[in-house]
Amino acid sequence: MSLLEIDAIDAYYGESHIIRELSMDVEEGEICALLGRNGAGKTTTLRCIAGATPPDVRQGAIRFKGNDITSVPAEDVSVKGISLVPEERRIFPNLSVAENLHLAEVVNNKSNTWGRSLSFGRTGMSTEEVYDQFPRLDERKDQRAGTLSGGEQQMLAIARALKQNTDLMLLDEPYEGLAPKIIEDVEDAVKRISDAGTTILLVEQNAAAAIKLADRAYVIDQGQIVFDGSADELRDDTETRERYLGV
Amino acid sequence: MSEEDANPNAKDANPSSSEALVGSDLFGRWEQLRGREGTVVGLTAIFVAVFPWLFARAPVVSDFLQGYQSLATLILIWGIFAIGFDLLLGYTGLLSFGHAAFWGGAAYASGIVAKNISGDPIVMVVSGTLFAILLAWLLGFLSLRRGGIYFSILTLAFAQMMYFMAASPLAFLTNGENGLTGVDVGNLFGVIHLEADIPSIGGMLLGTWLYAFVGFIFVAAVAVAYRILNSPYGMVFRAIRENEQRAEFVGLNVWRYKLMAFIISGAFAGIAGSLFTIHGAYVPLQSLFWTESGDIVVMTVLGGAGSMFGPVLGVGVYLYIENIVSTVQALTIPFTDIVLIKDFGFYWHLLLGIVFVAVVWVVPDGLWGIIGRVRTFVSDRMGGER
Amino acid sequence: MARDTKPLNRRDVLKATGVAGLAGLAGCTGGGGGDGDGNGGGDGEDYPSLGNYPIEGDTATFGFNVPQSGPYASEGEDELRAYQLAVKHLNEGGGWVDSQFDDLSGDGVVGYTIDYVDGDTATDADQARQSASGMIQRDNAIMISGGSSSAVAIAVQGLCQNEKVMFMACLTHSNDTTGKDCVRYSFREMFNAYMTGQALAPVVKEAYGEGLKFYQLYADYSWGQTQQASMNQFMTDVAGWEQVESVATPLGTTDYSTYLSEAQSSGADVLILNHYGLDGANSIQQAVDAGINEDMEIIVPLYNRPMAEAAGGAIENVYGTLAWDSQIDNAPSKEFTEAFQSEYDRVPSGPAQVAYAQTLQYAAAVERAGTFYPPEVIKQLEDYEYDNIGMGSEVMRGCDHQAQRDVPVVKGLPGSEQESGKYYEIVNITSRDDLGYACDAGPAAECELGSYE
Amino acid sequence: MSILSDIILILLNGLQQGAIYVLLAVGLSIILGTLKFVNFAHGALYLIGTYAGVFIALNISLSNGKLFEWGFTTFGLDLGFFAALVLVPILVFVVGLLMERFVARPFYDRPDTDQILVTFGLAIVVQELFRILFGSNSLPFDQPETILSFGSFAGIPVSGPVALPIVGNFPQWRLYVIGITAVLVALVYIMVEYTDFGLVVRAGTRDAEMVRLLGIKITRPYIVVFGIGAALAGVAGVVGGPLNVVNPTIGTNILVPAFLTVVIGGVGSIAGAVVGGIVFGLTTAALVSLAPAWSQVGLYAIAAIVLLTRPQGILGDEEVAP
Amino acid sequence: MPLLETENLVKEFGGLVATDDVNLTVEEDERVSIIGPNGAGKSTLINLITRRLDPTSGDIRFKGESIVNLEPHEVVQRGVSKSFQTASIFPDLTVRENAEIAALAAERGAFGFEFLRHRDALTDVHDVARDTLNSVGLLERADTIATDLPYGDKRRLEIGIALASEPDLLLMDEPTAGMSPEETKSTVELIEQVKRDHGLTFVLVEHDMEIVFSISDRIVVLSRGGIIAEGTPDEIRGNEAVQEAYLGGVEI
Repeated sequence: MSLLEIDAIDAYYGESHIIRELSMDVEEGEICALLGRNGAGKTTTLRCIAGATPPDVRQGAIRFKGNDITSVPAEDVSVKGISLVPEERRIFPNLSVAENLHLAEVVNNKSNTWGRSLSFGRTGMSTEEVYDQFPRLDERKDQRAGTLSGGEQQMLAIARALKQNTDLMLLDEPYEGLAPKIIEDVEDAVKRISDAGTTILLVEQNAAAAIKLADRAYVIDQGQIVFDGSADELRDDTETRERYLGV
Repeated sequence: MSEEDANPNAKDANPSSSEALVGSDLFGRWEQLRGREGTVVGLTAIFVAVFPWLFARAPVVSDFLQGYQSLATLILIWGIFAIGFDLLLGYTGLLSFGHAAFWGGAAYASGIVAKNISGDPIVMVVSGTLFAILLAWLLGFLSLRRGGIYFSILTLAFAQMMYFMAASPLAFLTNGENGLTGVDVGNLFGVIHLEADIPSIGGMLLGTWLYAFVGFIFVAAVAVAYRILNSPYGMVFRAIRENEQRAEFVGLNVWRYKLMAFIISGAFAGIAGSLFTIHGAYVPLQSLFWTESGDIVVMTVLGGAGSMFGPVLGVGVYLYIENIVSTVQALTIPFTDIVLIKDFGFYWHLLLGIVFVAVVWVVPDGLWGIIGRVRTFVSDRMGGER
Repeated sequence: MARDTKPLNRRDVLKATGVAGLAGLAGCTGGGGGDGDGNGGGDGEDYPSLGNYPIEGDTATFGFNVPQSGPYASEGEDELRAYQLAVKHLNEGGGWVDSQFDDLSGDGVVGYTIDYVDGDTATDADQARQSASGMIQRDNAIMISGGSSSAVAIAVQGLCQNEKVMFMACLTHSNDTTGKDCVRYSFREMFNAYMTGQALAPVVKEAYGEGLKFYQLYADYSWGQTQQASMNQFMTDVAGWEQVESVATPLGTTDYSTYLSEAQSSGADVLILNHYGLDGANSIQQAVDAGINEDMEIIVPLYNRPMAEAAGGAIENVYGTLAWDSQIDNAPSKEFTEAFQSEYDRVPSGPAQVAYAQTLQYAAAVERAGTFYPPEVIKQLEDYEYDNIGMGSEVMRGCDHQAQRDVPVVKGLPGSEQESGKYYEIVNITSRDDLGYACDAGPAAECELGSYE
Repeated sequence: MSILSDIILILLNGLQQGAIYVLLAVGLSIILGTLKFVNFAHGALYLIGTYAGVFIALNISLSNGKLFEWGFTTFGLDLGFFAALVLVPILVFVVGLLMERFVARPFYDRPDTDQILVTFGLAIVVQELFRILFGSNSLPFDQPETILSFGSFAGIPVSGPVALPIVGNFPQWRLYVIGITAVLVALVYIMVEYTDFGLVVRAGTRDAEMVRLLGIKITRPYIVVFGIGAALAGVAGVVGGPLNVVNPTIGTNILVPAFLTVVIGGVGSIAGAVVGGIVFGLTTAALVSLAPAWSQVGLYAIAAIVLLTRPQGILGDEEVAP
Repeated sequence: MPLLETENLVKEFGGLVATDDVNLTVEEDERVSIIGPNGAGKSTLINLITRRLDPTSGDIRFKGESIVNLEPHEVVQRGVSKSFQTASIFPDLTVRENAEIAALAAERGAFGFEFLRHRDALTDVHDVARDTLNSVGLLERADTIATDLPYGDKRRLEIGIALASEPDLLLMDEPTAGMSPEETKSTVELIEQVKRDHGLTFVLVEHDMEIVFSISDRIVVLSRGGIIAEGTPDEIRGNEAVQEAYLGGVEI
């Protein structure tokens, strides 16, 4: 059984039919890349998995650890162990770095009643561990997150996901708008997370960077999977690359 | 209410009816007719002509309705106000909470003109309306800079400013709290005393010259409003309501159209406010208070914002409940003496509030929308039998 | 306005169709009274039709337009009780009809049974006019009475003048009602702001002494303005006091703390709060909370019951005037209080007495005139002298339709001594001789009554 | 009267008038800011709070209304003011929860105008219900003589005047109004700034979906926000009720100034509501001193000017995305 | 003289440079596509040209005149029209009215005082609206309420509204986003037909490379706010900088 199974889903934004009978699997422990040009349906796929609405999934099923999560609300999907690091990071600019991180563990905090109570044994990374991983965030923990640089914000978004109780991390365009040097830092972070046992589904437009990290890759175009194989296979398949990813 | 039964077919502002029901039978021809401007105005005129008789003097019907002449006049006056208000709320999608400024402002302006310059009814209407137009231009120019709730609050703030100005700093003009008394309304065309009854059959139908005067202006207001809705403006107003940004991006100067909607709406309020002064020969200070703005909102929405006659229906229902149902002492089962609710009239405002909430909640197109649906249902049935 | 000219009286039709209309909405029940004994009529021959005259059928309808919602509803309800009592006495005898009004028989008025309709003014001039015009046009009321505010009374009496229907003003205290806004068809039993100043001055002078300084706050509308002007005039002229300052408080003020603070530090000895009703309850309550009553004496020119109820103990030792009170010790007052109490089991308020008196006064004038034809009734009321309603010997002056009468001056009781219907003690009844003004002076100078027809 | 005492009086009077507006505006503002819900029935919550306060604190005598007709001539629990101060917020909190569930929630996705209309209608219904039950005349809501009295402890006297330096006598209760407001607003501020609950609310105001993606069921804190906003309006009714007469129109009468307070201060921030209320109160007090006849006109003019020149309100900057 | 040119156009949001010194020229009758990876600044550029956003610096000229200080509707009046990424239509109006509104603005200007003129008398407006609906294939559905149209037809209507404004330059923002392959195909046909019939100049922002390469005369590639390449489809296809921008710039 794969960790995540997507079985022929159709998803719509309002009346726009974005995802068409898309099927894919993510195996436990791997880094799986989902590639495609913009507008191809990558972000929509991630949002379907994370339970965000819109889009709404009208056909097919999404299973996580064998359980159907197709129409489970976002907050419950998160609690089940899927965390989304969304496009453009979506950190909370008006909160401090520490508050941003704390927010991710509010749900795990037994003293509050706002989230769903948890029966999972495992909780996310502790704050100390996170700061160990991302020392820059430690330095800036009292700063308002809106004042961080783009790379720092991306680190914060990833760190926030780590603080959740994550088995599957959905990374949506983590390199977008970052300088090459910073991209390397993010790559390192992703590798570390993967090495620590978290499964990662990585969405990127920057195919090269993604293939470098990934074990396996899917290519999506017009809401459908057009390539499915190992990262190496994709690397060798020039035609697919140029047709669906390049120009 | 039977005054509405008189014209359930004098219809919507939307002439290009989506139901293309064209047949050679009578019903089909009727459907064709009802959209036409002349038909609408004609039916309105017929309605205006028989309304006071049905309401206040007809055997059985008026005994049942308990209507009276001056309320009939008042319903038409508020009806003009509501038609204008609906141009703004229903068609352009702007909720003003300060239309008392135009209604009351025009009422005061025409009253002050009557006291100091001329009591000629036409001069009063013209001066009150001009004042309302100028005021609407100014307040619209300022308020339309903000959208949504901020627009509503701005209009409210401006209208309240007018109220407090009339209450005290301008009391030398407005007579403050006591209201503007001693308004002498002159004769129409110098000869017709408005308070007098119309002789012969005209009097039997219309009652007073005042009603005839108001009724004439009401029909004219319906004709003008109907024409505006069928002019480029009507289309642009609805376009702004539907999708303001798109309207801007097809090259329309949305801001100026909104301002025009505001001014036109203010002008209707002004006509109505001036007639209100002529009707009562008196201007209450409350005519500027924000509850008056609230009343016109309630009336319009109750009847059905975004339709031509819905707001007039809303006015009728509101004023009927306020003035007639409120005096009913016991609600009884028809034709018996069994009392269902004692002191029924005492609950009139509560009743109105509940009906209003229900309308907003369940039928956003108001009572008129309900009538429309019943009509569609019936016409579908009739169509189905063919 | 259009008159109902069809032969069948609409109210009769109404009764015939039952208390309920088809949808059950039309169940308008009036007071008592059937169709009368059929002996009336007769008086339509001599006079042209005017307003709602002549009356069709055997029943004459009065319209009682009182606040039934809004802040003065309790006062309005008490007025309505008095009106209902008056109608009952007119038709069946009892109360002053038997004891004080020789003109009245207790068997209807000039052969007509009296019926009534009531309406709600909500203390809103606009709504009051709508209500009154319904009574006039639909119910063919021959006389309207009511009011619990000057703006309402002025608005309605203007309408009545236009409609040629008589208006017997109940509680209205503004100078304007019988001053610049006076009309031929309206009569006022209640005294006005001007007379309040005259009535209070000698009393407070005696209570507090001469040579004091006073500070006024007044509601910034016509009643408040005229009230503060007359207080200034009479406190200065009669009591020999000196005004420090007079400050307007805008309409709609609910928080007087800033005004009161300034009054407090002005060095004045007396604070006059020219606020009526709930405004008055607010300002006096706030004045007491601020401890002003510790350093200054407070005067409230005009009391009413809702205000006293709302202000509670704050009115302790505060002087003011009052329309009438059940504690007044004379025969008519006692008789009215007894009649009212036996009917309703409660103590009548001042406005109730005015309402009752005005209704009987009108009916008596109709009897004297022998007709409901309004100009004749008006002529019977103008300059009529009477001494039968418990306020001494009075005259209803012809030049401005203002009753010349005594004015009771009262002092508020402490909260602990207050009980339902009893909030003040009577300290003086200032005589009519010490009050009033000539027809060419004071408010009357501005009055033009208008035509009879 | 010296200029100094003038100024102090304007400050004190302005603060205490502003205090009531602050209590109303904080609730109105956080509901508007977090839930994007325009609540024209907020005044009705104030009304409910005031009447509940009268009912709990006192034993009043009624003289009209249906309750009176049904035989309730005297009415109330007579538990004292402190009990009202504690119980009313709880009661109105519950009313707020019900209102959120049954009125606000169906309208979250509908336009502003529909929200305004339905809550405006609801305000009419509530006002009329109170008018019908309690009558339309005013109830006396006396200021408490003392607060915190229980058992043998007589309590702290709060009514009547207190002598202040420079300005002389000042109504003591009004100082308590300022104090109670300050304490409550501080509590709410602490709750919003320093608790997990507040963190969720602040984050949710900015990006509710992201909060949900973090596993937090955002609707629960939102409902609580609505309840807290309502409870504050209820408290305003209890502490503000004794300052004025109590009748069924007080709810609608206070709504307009409360809304102006919100927009002056800036929607969505507690600090904005506080600043808005203080500015509104001080402006009123100052205008009343300087130009009484124009004070109301001036107040609305100032509100309009703020709306036109600074639509985000005085403290609205915080809420503008970087 | 180019129909449209931007000169050193810069737009910053806070510290972020969304449009970086862009010098774009579009000649009359030219079909230009703007492509680029996510966040390249395509939408910002379009929004600057339609005056929905104010540039931080630089100039935009249309037919040789600067339009930087104009209101959006004035830009439309000059002849720049835009079709939106989603179906931005007037949902409760009929299809015909949707087109008429745009035609009204084109024929009668941004604002007029004809509020007492029956719109049946505006024959010019009706003609334009009818022609437009005909050319987008919606004439038969003219009396349908727009919201009742299927999605593909709504998008056609969207394009129809833009065309009824009688533009000299049409900016199309992802005209096929969210369409089924069949809808996409028919939309491409529509664009080509419009190109034939109206001889329009247009600027297309599109992700679907097939469409881009098949209908463009020239392609402009944006990345990180700036133009990194422009040229004919063939030139772009082989351009390394472009491949790098899309595929990540790392040797594979």
